[in-house]
Amino acid sequence: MSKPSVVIVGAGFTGVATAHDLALRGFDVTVIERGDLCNGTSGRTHGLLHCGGRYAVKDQESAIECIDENMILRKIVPQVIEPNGGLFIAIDEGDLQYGETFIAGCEACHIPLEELTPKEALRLEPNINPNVLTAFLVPDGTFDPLRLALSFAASAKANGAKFRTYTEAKSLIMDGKGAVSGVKALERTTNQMVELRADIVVNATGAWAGEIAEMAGATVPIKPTPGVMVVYDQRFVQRAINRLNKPGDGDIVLPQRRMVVVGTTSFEIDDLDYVPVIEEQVELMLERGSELVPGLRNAKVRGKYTATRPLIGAGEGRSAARTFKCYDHKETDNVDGLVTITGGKATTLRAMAEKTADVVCEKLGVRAACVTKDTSLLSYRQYYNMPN
Amino acid sequence: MDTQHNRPSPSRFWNWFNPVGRQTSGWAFMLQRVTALGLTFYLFLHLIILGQLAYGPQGYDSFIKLVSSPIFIASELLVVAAAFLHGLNGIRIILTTFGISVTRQKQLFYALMVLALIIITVFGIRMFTV
Amino acid sequence: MSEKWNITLKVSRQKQGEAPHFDEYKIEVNPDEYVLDAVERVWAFIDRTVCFRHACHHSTCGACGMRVNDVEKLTCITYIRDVTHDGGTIKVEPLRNFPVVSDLAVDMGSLYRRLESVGARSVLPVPEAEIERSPSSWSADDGQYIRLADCIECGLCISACPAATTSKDYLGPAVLAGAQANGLKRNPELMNLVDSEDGVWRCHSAFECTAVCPSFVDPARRIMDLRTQIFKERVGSLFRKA
Amino acid sequence: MSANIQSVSTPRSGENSWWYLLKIVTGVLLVVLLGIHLVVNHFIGQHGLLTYADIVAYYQNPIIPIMEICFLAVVVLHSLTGLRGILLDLKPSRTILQVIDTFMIIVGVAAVTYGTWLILTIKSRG
Repeated sequence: MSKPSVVIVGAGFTGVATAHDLALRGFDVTVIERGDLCNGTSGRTHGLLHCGGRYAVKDQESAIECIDENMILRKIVPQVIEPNGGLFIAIDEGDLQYGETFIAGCEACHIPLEELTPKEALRLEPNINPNVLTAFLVPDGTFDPLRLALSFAASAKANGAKFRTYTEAKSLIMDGKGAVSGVKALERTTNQMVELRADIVVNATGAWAGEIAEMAGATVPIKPTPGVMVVYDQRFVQRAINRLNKPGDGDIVLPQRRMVVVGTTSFEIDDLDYVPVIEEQVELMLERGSELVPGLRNAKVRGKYTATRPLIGAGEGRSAARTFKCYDHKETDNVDGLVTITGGKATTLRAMAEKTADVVCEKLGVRAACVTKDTSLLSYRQYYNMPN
Repeated sequence: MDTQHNRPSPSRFWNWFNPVGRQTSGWAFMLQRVTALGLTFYLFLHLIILGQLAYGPQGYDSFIKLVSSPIFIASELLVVAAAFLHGLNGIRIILTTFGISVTRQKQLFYALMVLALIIITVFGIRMFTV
Repeated sequence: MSEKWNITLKVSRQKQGEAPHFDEYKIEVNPDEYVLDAVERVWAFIDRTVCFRHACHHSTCGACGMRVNDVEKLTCITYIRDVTHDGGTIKVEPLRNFPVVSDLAVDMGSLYRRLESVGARSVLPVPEAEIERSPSSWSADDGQYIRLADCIECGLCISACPAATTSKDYLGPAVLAGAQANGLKRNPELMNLVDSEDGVWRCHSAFECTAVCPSFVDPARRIMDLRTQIFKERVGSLFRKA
Repeated sequence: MSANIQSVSTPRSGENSWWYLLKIVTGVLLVVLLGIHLVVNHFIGQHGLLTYADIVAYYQNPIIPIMEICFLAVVVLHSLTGLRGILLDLKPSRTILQVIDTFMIIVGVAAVTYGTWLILTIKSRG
């Protein structure tokens, strides 16, 4: 009996993690990606390994996902993570007031908290705003986006998954009975069309999920919402510094290698493929970021970029839930053979993959348990060590 | 896959001498390599020519007369120049190999090259005026 | 309002089985955008067949290294303003010494494999990162912190190195730097790897690696440090035997 | 950490620290010896050493032939190891490297023998 086959469209975080999960569960997996790994939203994430604190008040489902997945990723892929924790700091009275609900929210989501006096906070992080009123120590972290994806991809490859990069899905192959049975794709390195047949096609294209689903006449309620990030050339802090307040613009300063990344904003766009950086928002990042880390004002901008979040549903920008959804289009649009996974956050990539693989297994009647929680990932460099 | 043109290959040795887009120490490398090849060639030429000495004074002195024309003196100066450029830049490479002046190797290169130019000028004046 | 420049992007093109050539694209850009943005604009608005590698857009992943006007650059942090002028041209080519996958995208496999072979660390304790220009004030117990290594494995140094251009087995600057950062003392088995024909002696002090390194690694300094360490060890062992 | 290190194909020791040390030691000696050689040949007397008679006279000082023979040996060593280093950049196969090495040894020995003979011949003309 041949293995059940799956084609995954998109090699961002969800795509590679789903490939890893399905490969472990014995599927014949092929991932296609129009560029190289992680060239869309995933590559451009700011790299915060969320502890969930950011969502603990308004979006506890996401918060719980974050803290659980945070702990798992630290264990299975330490080679791409700066596991130094984070601080939520209060600068003004409004922040202080938010503190109460924050504590309650974190408790409800089992996010470990340690309250620090301003003095203690400044001893840990001397470069934060000296006027800090109070601070909470949380288990945040930082990761390298590309390498996180490569680690999953390497592990998937080791279990037989194939990665066809620079291969762009152009249309879905329909079997004549209203079900998807494969993908027609353009191999961009040769400019030739290829046909890839599969029992199930997984649409893991994040913010682009609507475009792929539409090829089968299905819909996904996706609202692409970009944000701007600015990078400065000094590592001012060892921990992720969050503003102790409800999520807003420029309220995270994150260390990464020798830099800090300040993010982010939230706006809406029409054209997904190129989102320019809005200069006014760069100014805003400096203004808001320097409230957390005043030294930013004397630092040099090293880079600025936008990334487009795949938000689900009707919520406006920041009020939208940050959780993920897996759609079996048989149920939503009566299109069989197509599953879409989107929404979510980088931190929850493994959980998104688990959910997706569960749906795929159920659809194909495959009984195989998810083991990714306890499977250490290979070195990201192994991705290049294995033939396709 | 026809990607040979961009892989490392002995046939791309001309890239050693391609100065486009390169910077000070890259030029120093080219200088070192060009002078190395030139001086090696000259060394063996020199040894062969000095064989003339074995044939006694007539042969050698008439040969010297032949090479006393300005063109030959100029090429001899070129050899002297190559020797000093190669030698002084070599000192920089040795120092940096032992961790000395690594962060200041560019300044060291300029200083040594100025020194080389002074020495070459002195030799040039001497060779053309006597 | 942001400035607008009209520039020509001259992009090296090559599909598999074809000979490389250049295509020119006239585009309007903001000079304070980066070269990578210009390439992405070409892909998004003019020519969907252009292949290039990119991911993080902020110099942490090392995917977007290219040759820009004949110099190796990490294109996500290279301002258009710094490499051309209004009405000017930017020439973009793939990195040298790596097989071309297509157009500007190269296969970095050899570099990643070699980095793995010397055990180059991807994360390391913060104090071991050798920051010369450290932030004004650091806390006393920074030692407990882990950070991602400086080297982002972008391959610019391999492309710029004149020795790597002919010698396919030369470990190359990034790899030797990785070995140095990993430490010969901690990993004595690295000694035979770096003290070899394809190790530190293939370096001819062109210092191009350090000149193009976008990420503070200073590979040339690390190669020189390895040489010093090797000499100490080799000469020292003579005396120990005696 | 060392457990991570995979075995890679053992590198060929076509070059190592001793080869390099030889190159730089001869290099340092050359800066001195070649300096003397050039100064002597261009700055001694009114015109430098130009005529046959000048050269023969110069070689009568017993230090000079010794120094010149040393100089010859050092310069040949430096140039041949240097040239070998450049050829190694071209990554020759094992066989070709053996041919190169043999060729280098023959040329080196021949050059030094020939040069020594020449120096002694000139000295004997005095």
